[in-house]
Amino acid sequence: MDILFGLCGKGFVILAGDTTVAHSIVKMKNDEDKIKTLGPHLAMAYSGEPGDTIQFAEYIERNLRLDQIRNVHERRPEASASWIRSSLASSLRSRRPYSVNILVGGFDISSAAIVEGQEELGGTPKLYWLDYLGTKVEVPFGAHGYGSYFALSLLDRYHDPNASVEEAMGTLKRCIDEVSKRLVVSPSKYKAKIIDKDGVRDIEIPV
Amino acid sequence: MDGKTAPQMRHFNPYSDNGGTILAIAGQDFAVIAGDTRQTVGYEIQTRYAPKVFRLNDKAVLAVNGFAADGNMFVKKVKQKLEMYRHAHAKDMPLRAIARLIQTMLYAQRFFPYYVYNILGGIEEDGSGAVYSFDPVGSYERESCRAAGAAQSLVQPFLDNQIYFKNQQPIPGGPPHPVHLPLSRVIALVTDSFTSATERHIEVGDELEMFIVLSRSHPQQSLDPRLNATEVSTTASGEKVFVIRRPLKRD
Amino acid sequence: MARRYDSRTTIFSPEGRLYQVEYAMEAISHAGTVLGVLTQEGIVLAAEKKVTGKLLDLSGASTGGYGGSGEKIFLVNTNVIVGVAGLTADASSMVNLMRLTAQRHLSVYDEDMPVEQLCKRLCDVKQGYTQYGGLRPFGVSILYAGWDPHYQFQLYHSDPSGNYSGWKATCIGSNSGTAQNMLKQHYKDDITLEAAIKLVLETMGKTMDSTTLGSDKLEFATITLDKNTKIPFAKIYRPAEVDALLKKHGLAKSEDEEMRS
Amino acid sequence: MSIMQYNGGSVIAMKGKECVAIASDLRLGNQALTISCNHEKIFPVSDRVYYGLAGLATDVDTMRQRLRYRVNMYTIKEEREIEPETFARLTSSALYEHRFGPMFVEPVIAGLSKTPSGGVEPFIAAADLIGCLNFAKDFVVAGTASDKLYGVAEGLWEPDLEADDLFETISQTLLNAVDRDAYSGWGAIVHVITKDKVITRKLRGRMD
Amino acid sequence: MSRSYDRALTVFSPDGHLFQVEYAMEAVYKGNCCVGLKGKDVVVLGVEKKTTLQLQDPRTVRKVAVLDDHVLMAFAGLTADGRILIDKARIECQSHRLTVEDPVTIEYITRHVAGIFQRYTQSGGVRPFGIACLIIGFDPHDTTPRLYMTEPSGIYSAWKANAIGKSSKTVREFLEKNFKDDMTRDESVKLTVKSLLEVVQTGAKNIEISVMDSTGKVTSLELPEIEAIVSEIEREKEAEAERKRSRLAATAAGQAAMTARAGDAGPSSS
Amino acid sequence: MNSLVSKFSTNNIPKQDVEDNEEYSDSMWASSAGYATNGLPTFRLPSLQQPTDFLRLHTDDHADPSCRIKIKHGTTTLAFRFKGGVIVAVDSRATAGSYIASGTVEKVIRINKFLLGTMAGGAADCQYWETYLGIMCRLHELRNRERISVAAASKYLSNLVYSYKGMGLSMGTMICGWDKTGPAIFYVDSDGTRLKGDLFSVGSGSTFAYGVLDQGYHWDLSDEDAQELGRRSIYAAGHRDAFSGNTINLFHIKQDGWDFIGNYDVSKMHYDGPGNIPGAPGTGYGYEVRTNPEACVVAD
Repeated sequence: MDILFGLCGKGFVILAGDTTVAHSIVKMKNDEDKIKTLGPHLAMAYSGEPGDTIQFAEYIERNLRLDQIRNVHERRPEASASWIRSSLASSLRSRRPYSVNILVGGFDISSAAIVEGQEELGGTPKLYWLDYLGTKVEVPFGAHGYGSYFALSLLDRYHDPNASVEEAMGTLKRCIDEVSKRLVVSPSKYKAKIIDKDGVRDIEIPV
Repeated sequence: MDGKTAPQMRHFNPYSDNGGTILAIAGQDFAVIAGDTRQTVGYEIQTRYAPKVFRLNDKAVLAVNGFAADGNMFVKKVKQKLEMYRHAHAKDMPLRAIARLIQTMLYAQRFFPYYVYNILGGIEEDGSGAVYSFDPVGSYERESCRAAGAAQSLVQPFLDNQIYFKNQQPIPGGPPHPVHLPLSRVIALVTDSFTSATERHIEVGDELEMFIVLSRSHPQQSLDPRLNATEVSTTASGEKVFVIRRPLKRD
Repeated sequence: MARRYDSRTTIFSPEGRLYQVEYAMEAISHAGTVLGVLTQEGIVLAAEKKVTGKLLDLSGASTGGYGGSGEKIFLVNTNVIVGVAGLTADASSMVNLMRLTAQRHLSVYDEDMPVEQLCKRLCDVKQGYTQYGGLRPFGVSILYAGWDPHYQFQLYHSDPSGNYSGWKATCIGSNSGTAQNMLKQHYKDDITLEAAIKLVLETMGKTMDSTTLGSDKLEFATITLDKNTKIPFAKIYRPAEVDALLKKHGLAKSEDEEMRS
Repeated sequence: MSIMQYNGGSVIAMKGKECVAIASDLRLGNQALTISCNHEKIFPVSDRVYYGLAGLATDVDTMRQRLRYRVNMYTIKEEREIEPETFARLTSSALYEHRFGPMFVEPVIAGLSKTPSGGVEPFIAAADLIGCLNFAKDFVVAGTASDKLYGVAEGLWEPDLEADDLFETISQTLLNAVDRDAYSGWGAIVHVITKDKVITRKLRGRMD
Repeated sequence: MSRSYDRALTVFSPDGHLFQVEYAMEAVYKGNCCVGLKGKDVVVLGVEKKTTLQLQDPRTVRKVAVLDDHVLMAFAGLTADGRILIDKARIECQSHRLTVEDPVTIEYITRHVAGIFQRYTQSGGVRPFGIACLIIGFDPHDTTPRLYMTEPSGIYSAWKANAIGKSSKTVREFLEKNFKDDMTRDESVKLTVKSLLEVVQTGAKNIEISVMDSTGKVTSLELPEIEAIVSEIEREKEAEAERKRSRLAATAAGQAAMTARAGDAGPSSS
Repeated sequence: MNSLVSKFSTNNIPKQDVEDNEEYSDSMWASSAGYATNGLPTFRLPSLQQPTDFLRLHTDDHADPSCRIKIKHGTTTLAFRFKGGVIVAVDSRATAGSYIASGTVEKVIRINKFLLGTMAGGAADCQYWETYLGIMCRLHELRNRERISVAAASKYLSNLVYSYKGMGLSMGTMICGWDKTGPAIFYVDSDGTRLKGDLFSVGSGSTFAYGVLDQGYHWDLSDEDAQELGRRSIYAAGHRDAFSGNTINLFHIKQDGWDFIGNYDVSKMHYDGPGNIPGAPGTGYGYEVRTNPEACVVAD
């Protein structure tokens, strides 16, 4: 039942996820952060089979942290996402695959990602949609869970890749509102993180 | 209770798939309805000549595909009703009425469907060529061309391209795509479609049987002799129905 | 019994030294010089060939392949070339390992392997050969020249002990001291690629035993960025191109010299 | 729903006169839901060999990585570009390695092979998901629209098409076939490989 | 088993020595000197580093390694061995977090490193690591500075201050003399620099200082900062020397006076 | 279960023991050569304990793709009420498995000049019953000398299909019209649900339509904006849902009956939009087309 959204704007990417953890008919918790910070400019939102999600997320978190301590520089979002994909793909053919769906949001600050004429942005926002099979695709916006069935068409209509943070949060709000309006068991609370040249931080979802 | 008293087959399966493909194309004042004659079950060919296309009257031809036994029975019943209609009204049932009749006949079997895909082709009361296609429980629509059966997915996109000119831009400044194709072109397309389908589908082949219904308003009232067509219409004054038979690959 | 000696290949001497490693380094100081110079626009690599001879068949290098003669300078991945000094057989084994490592990285991360990471990975292997029994250290020093989007152009030097470090310009192999001094004198931080090529050729000319330079004794390569695509482009010069380059810089042996030799 | 249909997508390759063409749609779906309309399934091996992979997207990615690994090692060691025939065999054996737990992809390969006389010979091949190769003289297809592709290609293809005509034929074949397939479409991309260059064009396909 | 005995490089000598381990220590003594020192709420690592050569890229010359957000390590000995060991320790740090969520304690990671050291003194076919390490940091949820040292033999121990590498004995003696408990940050840094100056002749440019405070923040001192400290120390030394000289003079004068007096009083045993 | 239901149900359950010869079946209310119809149509059933299981086994292609009889599925339909009447918009795709069986399906069934029914689920079920509903509405008019209300018509249909509940009918329709009470929409499905409402979307692509519809909807929309919203919402579903698309049929019901606004190609909407008509954005609806027009200039 988890719902995740991700969208890129001008010089940033926003990830959002609901905060509900449910077991059977019970809400076990309603302030769970389903977005993990994986690096100075990298975060991932995850959903899927309970247990698998957090186990996989922590596995990824620690490995990418190790990778960064070893290599000093941070790995580029594309490479990190590819590595996560490889992990999922090899898990798929293992004895017990992880069943986790992921949105990876990152901000690429390497020299190759600085767009000519837009140096002040300090790089390029990146968003990757990954599913439990290890499918990976770069998208300007993405969603997982039942939310995607409502949000993707809405984002087709309203998303602007050159949006300011306020505009993007407005669009995110639309997605959340739409899900609240239409989804049978819709989560009550969401948390969002923004990733830009200054790093990863929480961002308040407008009421 | 009931379950104990009335024994039943666990998997009652009265259906079988007999392969083959049917196809109909409507022109401005004609219709071509065609089918191959191979009848298969699985990888076996039961017969190389099992007609799938039937003349209903001088302006309507029905092609049936799917489960041959259901199909044959269905055609028989349609013919029966048309005969009764002729007795009651002293005229042949118009094409669009036949279409609706087929719908209700199919839908009457909604909970025990005929496993048949029907395509009805012929001439409407206004003299235009028409094709009606049906699903097994009777949903139908009028179209210009339709393929059904084993090789429908092979033939239909080809027809989309050649008949509806899908994905083709007319040459800028040139003439627009014609709405209706001439008969000769249609016959060639039908033949091509079946040769292609025979190449790539094991359930299609042996012989092509093609019915051509000409409206009274069609400029020629006979076919090019080179086509080697047989006329099967019953009256001299009404619409003309012809059959053309062509061999297909038998491997 | 033989194993007993085998397994004692790399052990500490009473003074805490690893003689095997030191001997391996010694071997390298006799090997053909390899020289690398880093600039903002790219890296220049040149190497002195030791295997020369009139009957050596070099037609392979002049027609197909990447250029060079497959002795000193190798393409590892689209973003990395290396120059090796030391035991040629050890070097081929290392180059093969590098290529596999780079490809494995490409598979998992979908990016060209960052240069330092590749260098470090290979040094880890080299270190292993100094610590585990039954093995002798690799008798090769390597110059890695490459580009990645993290640190742009980079030049690394690694030795048999498994140490490595980054350089602006450096040299391995015989006479490396002389070359190092020359580089120190002439290198500037804002050196252009063109100037670096000249510097490399001149330095090679001074360090190599022979008085003249020619494609029979010299391998030469550059790695630069494609202006449009910003993709690294490694060019290992074919013998004819090396000669043309030498001529351009006035370092080629003159016709009569050639006649004499 | 078959696992081969999970993400949708189709690929086709055709032979022409001293040229070959390979084309695919651009959809990436999650069953009925379309996730991306910009998902390429055709990858270059060299300037004259391309291949496409239809099937489960994760395996397409994995297979692409594995083939790239092998081709790069081949190229760097052999110091020459791989021939299309060789690449086909390589693909086949890479697939057969997973005989008892297959990768859910069907490859389509198109390239120009060099003849001893210095000319080029068009080459196409396809394989099933465990690597059984099919060398065709006309065209090969794979993916959710393969039956539709067969039908249209059988009707439109002719031998010895020039590059321009081949482009038109493969484009028409692909577009019309995927328009009858719910899981393929959303734009298309075509590569025509000729002696001196590769022409790559994106097609305006139906977006539903 | 017999095989691994056969192949063991490190075996007891008849008189009970593990020569390879002892020789490995020799390699450590050849390495750069490292000093670790605990203050009241800081812990400092000081390293002697070789001068970066003119054409060398200073980025690639790193002497102090981050093991995890709260752990630093410096080593003396064979550089390549050090890199391998650091890598193993880093993996363990992340692996520990993955399995038990908590970060490693400084003692835990030291014990882990020491365990690796030990394995390489006993396993077949390997030589010991030719390095010694200083590991510093703060335990999670704790503000007590920690400093540990490990050696090739697999020994590890906690210290208030210690040194490894070249002339470590001299430096350790110096530290023993000058260490005070509960030093402030500045005092700790100064003492570290001072102790290094015992062996580093070339001054500030060959000294690298990393300070970790109780928030876990790591600061690497810039060259000018170190230079300032060095010159301060030099000034003090001079002043001290001056004082000493004057005191010596005074003493000498006093002694002279005493001798003169003693001469009067006759020989004594003072 | 079904036998129990049939025993105790108060609904008008169809006769199950119809003669084997189905040509006398009452389902044939169309003029079957002069035989008139009486009452509810009846249907032939296989002589089995569980006729519905039989049907499911052979026709439900979502549970088992290999089953033979593929009934057409997949759809997006929507209808909403606003101050200017009712907008009805539908796509035109019919799929059998992954094959797009038709791209020209009329999914709006014109019951009469004031009533429209939409089609989702089994095509035949909708076509048949809504045509049947048309007959009933006409009879109502003849008997009562006034037009049937939307409520009554939808209730009639609801009762009709509810009597077949559990038999495997599949229908999700919106009966839309204008009666004395003004514009009205009722959602009716084969489960027997009947809902009055302002805004509904039905079919596999409905969630995508809702995403756009909800965000743009308010009561005071102008006629043009309302039509645009309907068009844009069906496009959204056509674009994202594999089983919806091809063309959009748009209807507007006003006081004097429904108007057919137009038929729009979904792909053309993506690239070019509906053209220069009021309410339209003037460009294509497609995300790429909207946000990065330069990149979308491609050859064909």
